[in-house]
Amino acid sequence: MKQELVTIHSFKYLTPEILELTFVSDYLGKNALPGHFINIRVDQNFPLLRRPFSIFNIEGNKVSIVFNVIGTGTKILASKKIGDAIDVLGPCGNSFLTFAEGEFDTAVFVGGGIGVAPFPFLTKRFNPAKKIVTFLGGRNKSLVVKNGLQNVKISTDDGSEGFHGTVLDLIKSDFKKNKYGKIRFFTCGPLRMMKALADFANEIDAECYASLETDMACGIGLCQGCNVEIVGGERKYKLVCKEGTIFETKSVKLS
Amino acid sequence: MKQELVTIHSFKYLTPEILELTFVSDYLGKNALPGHFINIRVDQNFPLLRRPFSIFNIEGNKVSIVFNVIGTGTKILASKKIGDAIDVLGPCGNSFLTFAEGEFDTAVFVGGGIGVAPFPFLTKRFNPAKKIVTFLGGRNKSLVVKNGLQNVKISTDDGSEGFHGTVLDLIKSDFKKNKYGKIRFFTCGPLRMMKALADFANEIDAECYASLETDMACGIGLCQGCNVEIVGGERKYKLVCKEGTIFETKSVKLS
Amino acid sequence: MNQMFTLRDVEFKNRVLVASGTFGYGNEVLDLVDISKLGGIMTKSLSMKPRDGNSSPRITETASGMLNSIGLANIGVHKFIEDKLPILKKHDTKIIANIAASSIEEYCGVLELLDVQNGIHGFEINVSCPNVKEGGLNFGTDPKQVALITKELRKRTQKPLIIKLTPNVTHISEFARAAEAEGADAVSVINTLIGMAVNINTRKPKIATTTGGLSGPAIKPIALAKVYETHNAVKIPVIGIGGIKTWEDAIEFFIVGASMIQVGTANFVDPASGISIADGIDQYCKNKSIDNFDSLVGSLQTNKNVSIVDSWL
Amino acid sequence: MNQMFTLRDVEFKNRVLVASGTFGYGNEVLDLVDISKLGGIMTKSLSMKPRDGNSSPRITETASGMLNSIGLANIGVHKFIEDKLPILKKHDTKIIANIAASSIEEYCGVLELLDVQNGIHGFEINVSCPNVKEGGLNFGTDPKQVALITKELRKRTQKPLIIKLTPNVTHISEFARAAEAEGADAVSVINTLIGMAVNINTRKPKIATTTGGLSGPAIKPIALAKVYETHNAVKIPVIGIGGIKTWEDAIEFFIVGASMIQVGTANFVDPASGISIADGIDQYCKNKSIDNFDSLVGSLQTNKNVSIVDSWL
Ligand SMILES: Cc1cc2nc3c(=O)[nH]c(=O)nc-3n(C[C@H](O)[C@H](O)[C@H](O)COP(=O)(O)OP(=O)(O)OC[C@H]3O[C@@H](n4cnc5c(N)ncnc54)[C@H](O)[C@@H]3O)c2cc1C
Ligand SMILES: Cc1cc2nc3c(=O)[nH]c(=O)nc-3n(C[C@H](O)[C@H](O)[C@H](O)COP(=O)(O)OP(=O)(O)OC[C@H]3O[C@@H](n4cnc5c(N)ncnc54)[C@H](O)[C@@H]3O)c2cc1C
Ligand SMILES: Cc1cc2nc3c(=O)[nH]c(=O)nc-3n(C[C@H](O)[C@H](O)[C@H](O)COP(=O)(O)O)c2cc1C
Ligand SMILES: Cc1cc2nc3c(=O)[nH]c(=O)nc-3n(C[C@H](O)[C@H](O)[C@H](O)COP(=O)(O)O)c2cc1C
Ligand code: FES
Ligand code: FES
Repeated sequence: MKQELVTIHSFKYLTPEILELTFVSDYLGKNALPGHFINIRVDQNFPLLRRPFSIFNIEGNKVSIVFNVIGTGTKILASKKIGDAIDVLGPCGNSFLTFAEGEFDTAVFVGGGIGVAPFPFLTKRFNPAKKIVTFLGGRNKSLVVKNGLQNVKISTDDGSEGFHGTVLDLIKSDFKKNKYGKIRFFTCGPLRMMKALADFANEIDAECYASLETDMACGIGLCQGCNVEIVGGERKYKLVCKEGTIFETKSVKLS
Repeated sequence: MKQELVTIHSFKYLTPEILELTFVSDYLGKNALPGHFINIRVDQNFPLLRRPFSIFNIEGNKVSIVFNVIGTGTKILASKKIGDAIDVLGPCGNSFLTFAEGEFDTAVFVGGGIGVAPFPFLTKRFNPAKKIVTFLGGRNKSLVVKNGLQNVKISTDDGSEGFHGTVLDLIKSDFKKNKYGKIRFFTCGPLRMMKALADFANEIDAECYASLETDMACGIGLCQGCNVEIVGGERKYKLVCKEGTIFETKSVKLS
Repeated sequence: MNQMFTLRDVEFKNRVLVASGTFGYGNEVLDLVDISKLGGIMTKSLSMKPRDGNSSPRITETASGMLNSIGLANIGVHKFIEDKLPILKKHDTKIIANIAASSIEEYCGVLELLDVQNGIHGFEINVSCPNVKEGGLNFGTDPKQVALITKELRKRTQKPLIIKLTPNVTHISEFARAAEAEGADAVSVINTLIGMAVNINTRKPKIATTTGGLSGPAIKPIALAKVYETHNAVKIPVIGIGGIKTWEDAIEFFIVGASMIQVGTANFVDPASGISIADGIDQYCKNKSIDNFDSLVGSLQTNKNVSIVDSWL
Repeated sequence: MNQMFTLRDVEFKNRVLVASGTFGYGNEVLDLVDISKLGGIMTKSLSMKPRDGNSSPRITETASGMLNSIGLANIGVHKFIEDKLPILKKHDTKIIANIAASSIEEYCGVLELLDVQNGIHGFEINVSCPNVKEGGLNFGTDPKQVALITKELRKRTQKPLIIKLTPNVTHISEFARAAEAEGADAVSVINTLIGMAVNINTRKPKIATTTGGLSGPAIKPIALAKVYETHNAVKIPVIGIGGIKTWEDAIEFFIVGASMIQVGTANFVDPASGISIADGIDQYCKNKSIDNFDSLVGSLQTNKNVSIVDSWL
């Protein structure tokens, strides 16, 4: 883990609402893994705290994130210029790859909204022996990012693209048609979606690994602000930023 | 007085350190007078308070200010782009023109550093029957702005341009050489400079009008934070933002 | 939905007031703000004699806030009645006279002079004042003094009597209860927090009086907690103040128990913010289809399975 | 110039400490920060038994600040001694054990276990804790309890004993005097201020425990005023805490009377900020040719012709 000033290399709108920000970092280029996040200080004064972003893609020393403007921090980030320096701390958290080995044939990636962020990079680095299917859900088409993914199936709440409904309904109907052998879920997105998916995974008893999101003050285990309640174990909580962000859904209370 | 969102028309570096920001406002173009200031909200969140700036020039509906980056607010202002909207409140304060009539032959403008700001616009609108001489003092040449002024004489603390020394020494030596008839001083700049000038004005018993600067929370008479102690009168203080910023130096305690 | 609120017989057209000392005397902004769109105006604190106020500098900016030490500079109650009230009267809004004093007698005297003025709709009492008899000890930090002030003033007016409390105490609820017990119609929470700032080059305080009152968005979380504590302690309405800059801020205050709110420091940045806040509140209520405003007041959904013992550790 | 400071026989190499609960157990940041460049580390508050802490959410951001309600989650004193202390010991900095407890017996028990550890250089006592015997009433808001805790702990250690005071009281100086009278070597000022924030869509508090502790730049002016009040009330050193993010902030605290300072929330944004602050302090002293640090401490140049009565009105 390292704190460094990196230079912004480029901006690119992947959809009318979702922006990809690429910066240059030899260190992260070498050391960041799929599922890791970085913590960005968007301004010296305001907002006070860093903002966490999943690593979307890495090519050599070009590292990128994707985001949509939802508040103060993302607004400031979107207003930066190419060549500007930003203060980045990372890589933080654990990696999906830790859970990519073992007894399954098909890795099913399930991304909700901006929760798609970690999957292109995961697709790139995933165990080639495994088959990959990707399900994406979004409120509407301008919130769906398909770049760098494999076998993408899309659902939107308003039907503006792909299946009209929730991503889980899409998955269920798709699973009736197609056979993927033994599957394992990897998901990131809204809590409600991940909880529904986790329940479905239990029904069909597949393992499910979810990248959780909480408010974070530090992102590196200093503040203990990012607790998630765990199932069993002698401790009641774990830290999302350090012991996660990725947990097997069976092991945590999603609520 | 009006609060309006105006559009930035252009930026121009008048010296390596001093930036002119021009924006479009029909209202200020018509109603602002020399010596007035405007109060700019540089950001929605941080810093909290507006920043006051003297009106540097007006051409039709093009209104400009000049500033150098000294802190948070001016840094943000300097980072704005052409076409950006800024929230401007003004015109605030009184005008030098109120004191431009009466028994004198020559108006002597004395600007210290960025305190030159109001004088180009004042020069443009000043009573043509009067002669104008302008003395400028700065720490070094990159802090001296000559644009739009008449009969400019310059002093710098480091001698990098014009007379090597304080603007007051320059004035004194100049007055030995040249005769201006009955003079009246108009000044804006560091308090120490204005105080020295006021004392000199008393010696040669000339009237002296100074634009004062204090920290301001509102700039329009709401907070009473900008008090200056006055000489005589039944009240002890006046408000710089509303009853000034321009006072006859005899009437206020400069300290 | 309408935001109307009644205190005694006085009807405020909406829940947004402007805070004392942050709106001049109301006349300064007439060309910028249509004050008839405000629920009411709390005047600058008025004392019997004019007060020059403190020496300069009186204000300084801090992170998301500001410090002030104006020293209750004001033109005095007589001049206010002569020069300012006639102007304010013309506008269709409620004028609440805020009173500051250094003795109980002075509080009573100023109130009596104003009580007979029909342009004055009520009183807000600033108890964050030095009690000269007690060597400058602050009235606002002694529940007995707050009770006594309330009692004496209650005797002297039938108009709404609002006690404005200082947050610089251990349990603000004690003070609210004291005011309630003596017949106050409402309490205003909060006044400024004691703070200071230093110029590291001159080693002088950034305001002349060394310490000053902290206000602005920085204090909003503290103000919300004080309003919440007060709302849970008394039955009379609480008027929420502290760092309110947007309508979202105002809604937070209503949810924790404020019946009305005041906008202070935000007026310096946007003198019309009170009006946009009132509009925003309307919109919020429409969108959430809240048609009885009181169902919003104090509607905080606390986490039941948390014992108060654990709170804020 | 050197910043060395001595408390009892313990020599801190500089005036910058990291605040309890904002630096983990010190081991989390070893690859980011050379902790041997810090004057010292205040550990996360340690209790006798491990504490799970409060439910989630525990933190939320506010204007130039944050609220937290971690609930003193910690691994317990035993596990700290086994797992963490051995790592911290290896580094050339001072380790001050911060202790939290819900009874005086627990305070004493935890201190005794740590007092015999040679890696522990001193103690900071977090008195902002609910006194279970008194139905959860906060130790830190009762001067008698603070005196009692200090007295009992002083009997049990010869190492530096620092009492960390809460700002949520009317007169913090009372509490500092109580600690001084019972033999405390220093007081830390301030812990967090009680605050809250609300989600206006769910109407739930933004942290599970409803109220939480406010920290960060927003509270710096309040912290400075509390340090100033405390410095004027006691002779023992005051350790300044509250919103320190830059070396300029730190200098403000020294000028109002802090002998050392602690960096808290700023560590979350920049874990190495303590080190840059220490460097900045060195530079400032060089530039101002201050060669005796104590000449800076409490060197505030107040405005003589201002009566305290007028202050902060
Ligand atoms: C581990 C981790 C990885 C993340 N990766 C990404 C990513 O790759 N791309 C991305 O766009 N975002 C990501 N996020 C979320 C991102 O950090 C937040 O969207 C961001 O902090 C919002 O900051 P802001 O200042 O723009 O919004 P704020 O001004 O902080 O908040 C604006 C509004 O958005 C709401 N809000 C704030 N944070 C969140 C949140 N996390 N989720 C939902 N609503 C929120 C607030 O309640 C508020 O109403 C991630 C978060 C975590 C914890
Ligand atoms: C009536 C009036 C008219 C003004 N006109 C102009 C103008 O035309 N052009 C211009 O450049 N400036 C002008 N100023 C000053 C300008 O408003 C300040 O420079 C500005 O507020 C600094 O803001 P900042 O956020 O960049 O600096 P801050 O971050 O607020 O301060 C940064 C540093 O500068 C110091 N500082 C802050 N304000 C001042 C000040 N007023 N004078 C000296 N040091 C200060 C602070 O103490 C701090 O050390 C005027 C001020 C007033 C009151
Ligand atoms: C410059 C200034 C002057 C004030 N003067 C008064 C006053 O005269 N009487 C009073 O009761 N409160 C006064 N206050 C306190 C405000 O009314 C309000 O209680 C406080 O500022 C908190 O609200 P805010 O954060 O919205 O500003 C003053 C506040 C400021 C900033
Ligand atoms: C997340 C968090 C956890 C904290 N935990 C503790 C603690 O365990 N014990 C303690 O005495 N203080 C604790 N504090 C208070 C800090 O040590 C410090 O007193 C306070 O945050 C003010 O300083 P700051 O503004 O620099 O953060 C905590 C503060 C924060 C923000
Ligand atoms: S965010 Fe601070 S410990 Fe996880
Ligand atoms: S700056 Fe507010 S009254 Fe002058």
